[in-house]
Amino acid sequence: MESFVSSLVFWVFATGLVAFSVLTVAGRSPVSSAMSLVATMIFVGGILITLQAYFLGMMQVMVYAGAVMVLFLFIIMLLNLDQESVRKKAWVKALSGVALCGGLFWILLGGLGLGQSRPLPPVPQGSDIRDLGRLLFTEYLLPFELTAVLLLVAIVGVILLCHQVRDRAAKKGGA
Amino acid sequence: MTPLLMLVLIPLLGVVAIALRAPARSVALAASALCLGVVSWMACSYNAAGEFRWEWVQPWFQIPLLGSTALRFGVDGVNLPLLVLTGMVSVSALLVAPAKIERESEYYGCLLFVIAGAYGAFASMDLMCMYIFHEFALIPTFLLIGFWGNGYRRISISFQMALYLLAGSIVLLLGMLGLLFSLPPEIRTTDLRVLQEVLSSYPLHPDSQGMIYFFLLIGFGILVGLFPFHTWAPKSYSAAPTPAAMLHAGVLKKFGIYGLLRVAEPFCPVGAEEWNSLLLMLLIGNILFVGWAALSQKNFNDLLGYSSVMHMGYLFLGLASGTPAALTGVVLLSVAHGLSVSGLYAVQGMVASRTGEVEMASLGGVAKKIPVLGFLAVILAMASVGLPGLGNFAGEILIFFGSWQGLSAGWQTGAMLAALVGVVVSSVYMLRAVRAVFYGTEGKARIEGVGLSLTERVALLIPVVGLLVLGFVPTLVTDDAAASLSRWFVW
Amino acid sequence: MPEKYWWLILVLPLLSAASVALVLRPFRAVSMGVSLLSAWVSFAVALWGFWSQAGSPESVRWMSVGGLSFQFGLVTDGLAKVMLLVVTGVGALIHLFSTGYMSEDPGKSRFFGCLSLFMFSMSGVVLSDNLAMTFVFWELVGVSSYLLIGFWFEKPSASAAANKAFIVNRIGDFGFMIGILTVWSLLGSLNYTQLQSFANDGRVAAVPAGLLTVAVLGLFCGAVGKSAQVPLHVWLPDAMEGPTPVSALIHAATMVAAGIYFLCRVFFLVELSPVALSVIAGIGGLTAIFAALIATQQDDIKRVLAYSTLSQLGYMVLAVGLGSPAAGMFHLTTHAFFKALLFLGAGSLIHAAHHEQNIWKMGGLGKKMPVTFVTFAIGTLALCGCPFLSGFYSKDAILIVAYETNRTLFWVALGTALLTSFYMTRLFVVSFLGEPRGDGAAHAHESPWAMTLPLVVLALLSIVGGYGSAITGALGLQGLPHTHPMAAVGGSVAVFVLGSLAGFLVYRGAKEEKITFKILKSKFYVDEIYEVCVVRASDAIAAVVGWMDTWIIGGVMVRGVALCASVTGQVFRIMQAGNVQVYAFWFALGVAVMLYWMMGR
Amino acid sequence: MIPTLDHYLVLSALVFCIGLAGVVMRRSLIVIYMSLELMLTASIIALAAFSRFNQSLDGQVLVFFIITVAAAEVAVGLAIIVALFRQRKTSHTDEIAWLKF
Repeated sequence: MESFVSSLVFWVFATGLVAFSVLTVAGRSPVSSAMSLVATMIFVGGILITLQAYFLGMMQVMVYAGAVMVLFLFIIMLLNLDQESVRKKAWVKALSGVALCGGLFWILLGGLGLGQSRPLPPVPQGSDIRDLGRLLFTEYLLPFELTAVLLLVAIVGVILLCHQVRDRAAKKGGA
Repeated sequence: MTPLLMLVLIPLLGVVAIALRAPARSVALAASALCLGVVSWMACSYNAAGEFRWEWVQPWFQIPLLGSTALRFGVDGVNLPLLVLTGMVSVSALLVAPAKIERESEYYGCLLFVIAGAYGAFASMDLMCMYIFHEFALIPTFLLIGFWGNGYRRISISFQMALYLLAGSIVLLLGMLGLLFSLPPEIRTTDLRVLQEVLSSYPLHPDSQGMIYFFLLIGFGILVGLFPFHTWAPKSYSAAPTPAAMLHAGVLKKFGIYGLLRVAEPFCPVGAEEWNSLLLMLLIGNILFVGWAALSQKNFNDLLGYSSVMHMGYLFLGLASGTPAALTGVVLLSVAHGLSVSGLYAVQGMVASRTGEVEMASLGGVAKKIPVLGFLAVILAMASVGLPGLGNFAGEILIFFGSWQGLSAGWQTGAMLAALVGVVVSSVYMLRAVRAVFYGTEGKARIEGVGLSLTERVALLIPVVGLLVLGFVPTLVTDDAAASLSRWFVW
Repeated sequence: MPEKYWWLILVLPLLSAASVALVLRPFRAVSMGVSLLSAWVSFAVALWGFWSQAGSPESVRWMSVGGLSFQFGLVTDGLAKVMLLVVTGVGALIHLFSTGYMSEDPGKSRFFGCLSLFMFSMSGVVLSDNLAMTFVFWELVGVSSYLLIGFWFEKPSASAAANKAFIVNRIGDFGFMIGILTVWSLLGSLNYTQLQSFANDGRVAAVPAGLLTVAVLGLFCGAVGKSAQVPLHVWLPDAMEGPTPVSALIHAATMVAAGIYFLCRVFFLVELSPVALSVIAGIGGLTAIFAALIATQQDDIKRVLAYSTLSQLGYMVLAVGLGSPAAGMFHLTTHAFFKALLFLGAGSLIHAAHHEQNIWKMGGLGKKMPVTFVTFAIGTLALCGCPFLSGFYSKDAILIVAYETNRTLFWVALGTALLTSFYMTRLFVVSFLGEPRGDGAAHAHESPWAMTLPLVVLALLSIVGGYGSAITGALGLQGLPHTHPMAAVGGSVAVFVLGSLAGFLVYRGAKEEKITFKILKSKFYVDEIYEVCVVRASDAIAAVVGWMDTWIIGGVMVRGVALCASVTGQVFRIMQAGNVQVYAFWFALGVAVMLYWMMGR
Repeated sequence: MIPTLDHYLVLSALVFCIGLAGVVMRRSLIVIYMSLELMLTASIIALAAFSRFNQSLDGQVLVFFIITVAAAEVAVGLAIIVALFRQRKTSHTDEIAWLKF
């Protein structure tokens, strides 16, 4: 019985995910695509939950849906971007884009080796947040520290980019 | 400190002296005169009947695959005359070089580099060393044409020449590497003498010989101006300043012939046999096609360029037939041709500096105004046409008799007839040029600055005396050359 | 050790030429003296050589490589001695004559330098003992005639004539070299004595006839070039641009005779191929009649004499072709004397009439210049074949040989003899008798002794020349006719009388040209034909080839390579559209293709 | 229909291609960035599925790192867009083509 429920949940989340991702890509205004991206992130969190990766699910929802999308919305508002005007020869680009992605999807399907029934085994003992933390701080300590450095660099980069812009504006204003 | 190393070092020291603000022209003249002294001393004291003398080996750098490449110098009957040619032409070229010229030190520096490269190329007994010195001499010629050349298209011409010759050198390098890599690794060396002994006892595989010979032929052919690859030569010589044209047409062009004679013919005899018909066809093109193209030239400078390319046909005829007499004729004719072409370019330079005009239609009456120049120019023109009593004729007659022996097959005598027709064609265009420029009354171009200065007279006397000596006593060159060739080739 | 003295004949003129060229150029008198001295001393040595039985000195090695060796030795048999006498004798006389003729010319030292160079190369041709050396001196003679014809190089016509002479000679030498190479490859040696021994012991007969004919015709082609036979005769009339002593020395007596001398020298080869003999005889006869016809219509005194030389050379070649080199050589010797006399006479006429060369502007010079008048008369009579003069005997010998061997050529020879006496009398009558028609001729006066003395000496030689049995005996050649058939001798005398009478009657007191044949006056349009189908054609080919060289090979091939390099550059440039998305697209496409390829689908 | 590994892989491939389509087709930079995020989440799904399938936590650690990297990347990306917008007053890709050769 509970397997029926979990499969139902999976399908709901999957269809939701696909629908909203199409919406983000094809959305008219940036705000609507931002909102549909938030929904996609939430559905991905759900999918992770069905895979019994609870911590990651929560992380996904919080970091992505929360922080990243807020940043997007903030930028969209800051730059008050308008509707995207349709260019004259847009269909060429759309057609080639769709062809490319269809082809790539078809190739990926071929490569994924579907058809062998590979049921998901039950989750073994000790695969919860504690083991994840231990793994993180023992085997993957170096990458962990590197991500810290990466984030630092990102912050400095952002300040550098935006900071300069303001200086020039001030000087121009003053001159 | 063997004399050969001195030959290469003196010009380079001259460059250093020029760099240290020494008066460029006198340093260059002193250096080339000193080299000429060394070369003539070597020529007089060379009595080894074809043996190698003054050998000198200095390991240079180790290329893992190519075995030990070293600075190997050595002299025998074949490259001694070419070294003497380099000495004479370099002195007369520097005598003709103008005293006041903008950026004088770079100008004379480049000339000295060319001379050092030529000496090195002819003196070296090592495959790679020969190649490197030749490249060493090409770059300054490119600069000389580009900066101090004449004519408004000289920049594009210097580029075309440099790229063309580099392409030729690459093909040549392919041939050389093919030659080296077809040897078993343990005996793979770039020392020409060891190669010669090895290859004469057990030669390479026939079809690899064919391939190697083809690349060497086309590579050296481009450097010399073999028929379809000759278009760079007349343009770049007419655009070059006189000393550069003299050095390049007179000396550097002979490196290709020397290379074919030293490397291609002896090491791949089967290949030579295989490509013989191609070479014959190309040299017929060289003699007749370029000959008739020379007939159509309106400009005295281009005419000399085409004539020097055409005479290369005879050298190739000698190489194609491969008999002892023909090959000795090739050595003698390349020396004589070097002298006559450089002399004619010197004459052209003097006429152009006095009249500022190169088109033959508007020249004329030079012999009336400057009798000495007319007299020497007629001698040089007659020499290049092959008048007996002057060096070219002795070389040509050796080549004709030698190739008549060598080329037995029916149509090959056709190549011989084409070469003989070439003699008539060359006399037609050379005499027309002499008549247009020297005889008759003064043309549109005024001739000022009458009379040849002493340096100009000496500059012209060097090739004229050399040609007369070669004409009357050719055994100076032919005996030693024949001895060394019979030692180097396996007949 | 008397053999060594033979070398003097070569070394002296060479030294004088070299000293004039290098040192003596500014001192005109000294250079003239040196060259005169060298000419007379070598004549003395030739005379000594002729009487003494000195053998030839051993040969000097010029160059030797492997099997091929070039020696340089002297041949001193009868033929060479006679020819040497002629060359040095006439040369010395002409040196003396030119001291007078060129007295006021500024370039005099250069002239004498070139004359000495010519004497050196001509005696070299006579004395050399192998084919290669003959070729060497052959070309040297060509160059010295180029220098002498183009002596007044300011005159464009003179330099053009010099070029023409040298190039036509070069074409002849082209055939000559082919002949030498074939002889060498067939018989393996170049030395005359060796070749003679091969001919005697039948080795030459063993050679395939076709190749032997090619060899002999090649050698004959050299003679055609040098002795101006029909196809290559165009340079001789233009060579009259040179000073008159040059025309006398080179284009009458010595250089043009080199061809015939060489044919006699290699006659042992020539006679072995009957085809070649008939070709030689044919060309000789054709040249004789052809030139005689043209000579009748020429107005320039030197052109008339030039064409008459052409026709006499035709005679000699005819004689050799008919198998009697002795008659040819005999006629050559006598012809050298009276033709040199006629040319020098014409020279003194021109000198006196202030460089007037057109005979219709001369006239009445007989009274003013008695010595030239008498000597010129003797020369004309000798040339026309007046009995008891040298011309008669030598021309008669040829007529007899022709009569005995080839009847058609006999009539051709007879016709030429008729024309010869006609145009010579025309020349003589118009220029010497009647009243002076040009102002130059009006106040002409006799030339100085330096010019008239050689005329007198040559006149004596023209008279005595015919009887000199010593000359014919010394030749050592076969083929001199012994019988004297009445028809030939009678015919030649009749023709002489007829021709001179006709000439005298037509042109006595004539003011301008009576009979005009357009075709003859313009020399059968040979020059124009050559100009169009040789010179203009080769210039057209040259233009096409030159255009092809600069545009097809230089342009298409070289520029083509450069062009396709830049074209590929252009193509790839279009891909860099600058738009980020396009890059992303290409990137994704690349990934897809790679995946597709990796999975080996 | 119990969801097996294939379902997850197909899902992640689908989302990846949709993201790619967004990057290639849309003209405004912001939407391109969002589709970029989509492609990243597709990889997260696949990783999580494999970690579940192989019963090891390594996949999940990797997902953890992807999330941090994505965050840093979004920050820098948006800073660039802001700087670009201030400089050129536009955020449409086809107007940003000054690097054309």
